[in-house]
Amino acid sequence: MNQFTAVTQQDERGICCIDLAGYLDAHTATELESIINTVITDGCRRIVVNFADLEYISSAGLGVFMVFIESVRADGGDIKLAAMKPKVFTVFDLLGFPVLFEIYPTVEEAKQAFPSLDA
Amino acid sequence: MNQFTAVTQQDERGICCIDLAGYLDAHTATELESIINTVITDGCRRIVVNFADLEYISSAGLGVFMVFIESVRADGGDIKLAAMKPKVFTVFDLLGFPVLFEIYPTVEEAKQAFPSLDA
Amino acid sequence: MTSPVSHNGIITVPATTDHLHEIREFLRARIRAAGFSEFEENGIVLAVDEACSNLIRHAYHNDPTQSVEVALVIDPDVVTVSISDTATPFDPNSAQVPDMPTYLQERRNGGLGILIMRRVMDAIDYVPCGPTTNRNMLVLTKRRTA
Amino acid sequence: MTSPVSHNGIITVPATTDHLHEIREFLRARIRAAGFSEFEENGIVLAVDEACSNLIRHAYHNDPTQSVEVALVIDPDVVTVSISDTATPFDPNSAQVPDMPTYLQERRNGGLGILIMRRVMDAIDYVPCGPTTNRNMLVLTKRRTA
Ligand SMILES: Nc1ncnc2c1ncn2[C@@H]1O[C@H](COP(=O)(O)OP(=O)(O)O)[C@@H](O)[C@H]1O
Ligand SMILES: Nc1ncnc2c1ncn2[C@@H]1O[C@H](COP(=O)(O)OP(=O)(O)O)[C@@H](O)[C@H]1O
Repeated sequence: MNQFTAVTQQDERGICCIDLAGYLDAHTATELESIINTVITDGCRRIVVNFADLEYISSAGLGVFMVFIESVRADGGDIKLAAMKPKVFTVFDLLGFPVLFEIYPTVEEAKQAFPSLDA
Repeated sequence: MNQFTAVTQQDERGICCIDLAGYLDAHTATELESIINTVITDGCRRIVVNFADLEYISSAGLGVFMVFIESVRADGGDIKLAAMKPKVFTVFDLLGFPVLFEIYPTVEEAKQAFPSLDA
Repeated sequence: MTSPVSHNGIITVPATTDHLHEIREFLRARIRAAGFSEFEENGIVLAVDEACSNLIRHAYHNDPTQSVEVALVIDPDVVTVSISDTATPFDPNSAQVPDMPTYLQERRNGGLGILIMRRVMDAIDYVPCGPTTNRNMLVLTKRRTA
Repeated sequence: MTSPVSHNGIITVPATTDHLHEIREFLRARIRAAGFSEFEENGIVLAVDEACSNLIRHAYHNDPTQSVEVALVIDPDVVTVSISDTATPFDPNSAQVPDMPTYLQERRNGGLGILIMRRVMDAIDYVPCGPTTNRNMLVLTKRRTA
């Protein structure tokens, strides 16, 4: 069974969108960590994570975003989160993560929130 | 640790009194069964069981008395029970055993309840 | 959020009748410390003793290489005892219990343990082993009366 | 006296993270069937997942020869999940949990599982192994809110 998938695509504005699906727990978190790591190594600093098909997240999943947020922002980029199901948002909310992460209702809104590159 | 003891003594009227002490459960019930068996094999049919120092009884203990009551009574004798702590009586009572067994407050009363031999 | 004093615990004993005493003492001390009445304590201890006696005698045939595990969880108003084993499943709820007047009249013997469990406890739930585990679990529940 | 439909059960899995999913699904189906809210269900499942993740990662280091046992007992108004293991005892009640504002400000990482357990559950009780058993038991309790 495929418990978790993360698929990355870059748009014409240089924003990498990572579509999550399934269950993000202590088992699958390492997978996401290596995917985000690849995205960053490939030079992207404008990252949107699409949670639309994510059914579950535990603290191991939360931890993945903490690993990268500091350095991505230091480079002038961001990791913006989008389209969470309420049950997933609840976990972020439980620990106050919305203070640190920008969370948008849709992927489109998250993308729009990045300043245009030619600004 | 000695969980259970049963000590037998016969009085001048031919009544065997078995003094129980400790815990009568699925482990120790076989011990009591063999002791009562010996008493009966030795010819006694007037048996008083002294519960004064018995702290506990489970269904395995109740079963021991059921094993012998029929044949002892068929021979004109009885197994009378005496001096139960309330917590032990509760177990007899839970299943309606007082209907079948005579239960006396004291060993003396149980002994008195046997008809005199010369009657 | 955390319970300041816990009376919960597990006891694991070899599947022989000489260990029944330990199970009873284990339960007694904890149920008493949790403030249940002596009457409730005696009832729970008796019911668990009957259940474990059955496991040891009928399922494990006094095999010291097997073991019986008894887990006690005491909530403010309910005591839950979960007895688990890896023997052939046997659901005491499916057993026929004797009609006591007839039983006593006919001077029958044995076959009272399950009846005692039912009379004493508020709920008896049996979960046989299955795809998720090789352990059977018998859950005995008793609510605080006072 | 007997519960007509039981949602109790045990699941035993090897101590590797790929089995966490099975534990969650096991709990979900039963808690839902017992009529608890989706919110309560999600909370309990998350807390147990955190506890089992900790056992598997910190105590067993993903050793597939070890196992984690999760026993679920659902009473009318309380769900009790007992997680047992034979690893080195570790009481999550004794752990320091982070202050979240500081944590987030300093961009720390990890160390949130026990905090989640505490926030979600009503009681966390830990009983280390001892003279009566070689198993540690972590008892997580959640009362029905509605
Ligand atoms: N754990 C068990 N495994 C197999 N059979 C059992 C088990 N528990 C009970 N039984 C069966 O149910 C019967 C009734 O049990 P019980 O009422 O406790 O009385 P007793 O143990 O005195 O016979 C037993 O005689 C036995 O045949
Ligand atoms: N079962 C356990 N055995 C040993 N150590 C543990 C156990 N559970 C937790 N710990 C310790 O407590 C720390 C905090 O745990 P937790 O809050 O769940 O966060 P995390 O697991 O992400 O580190 C862990 O990093 C670990 O050092």
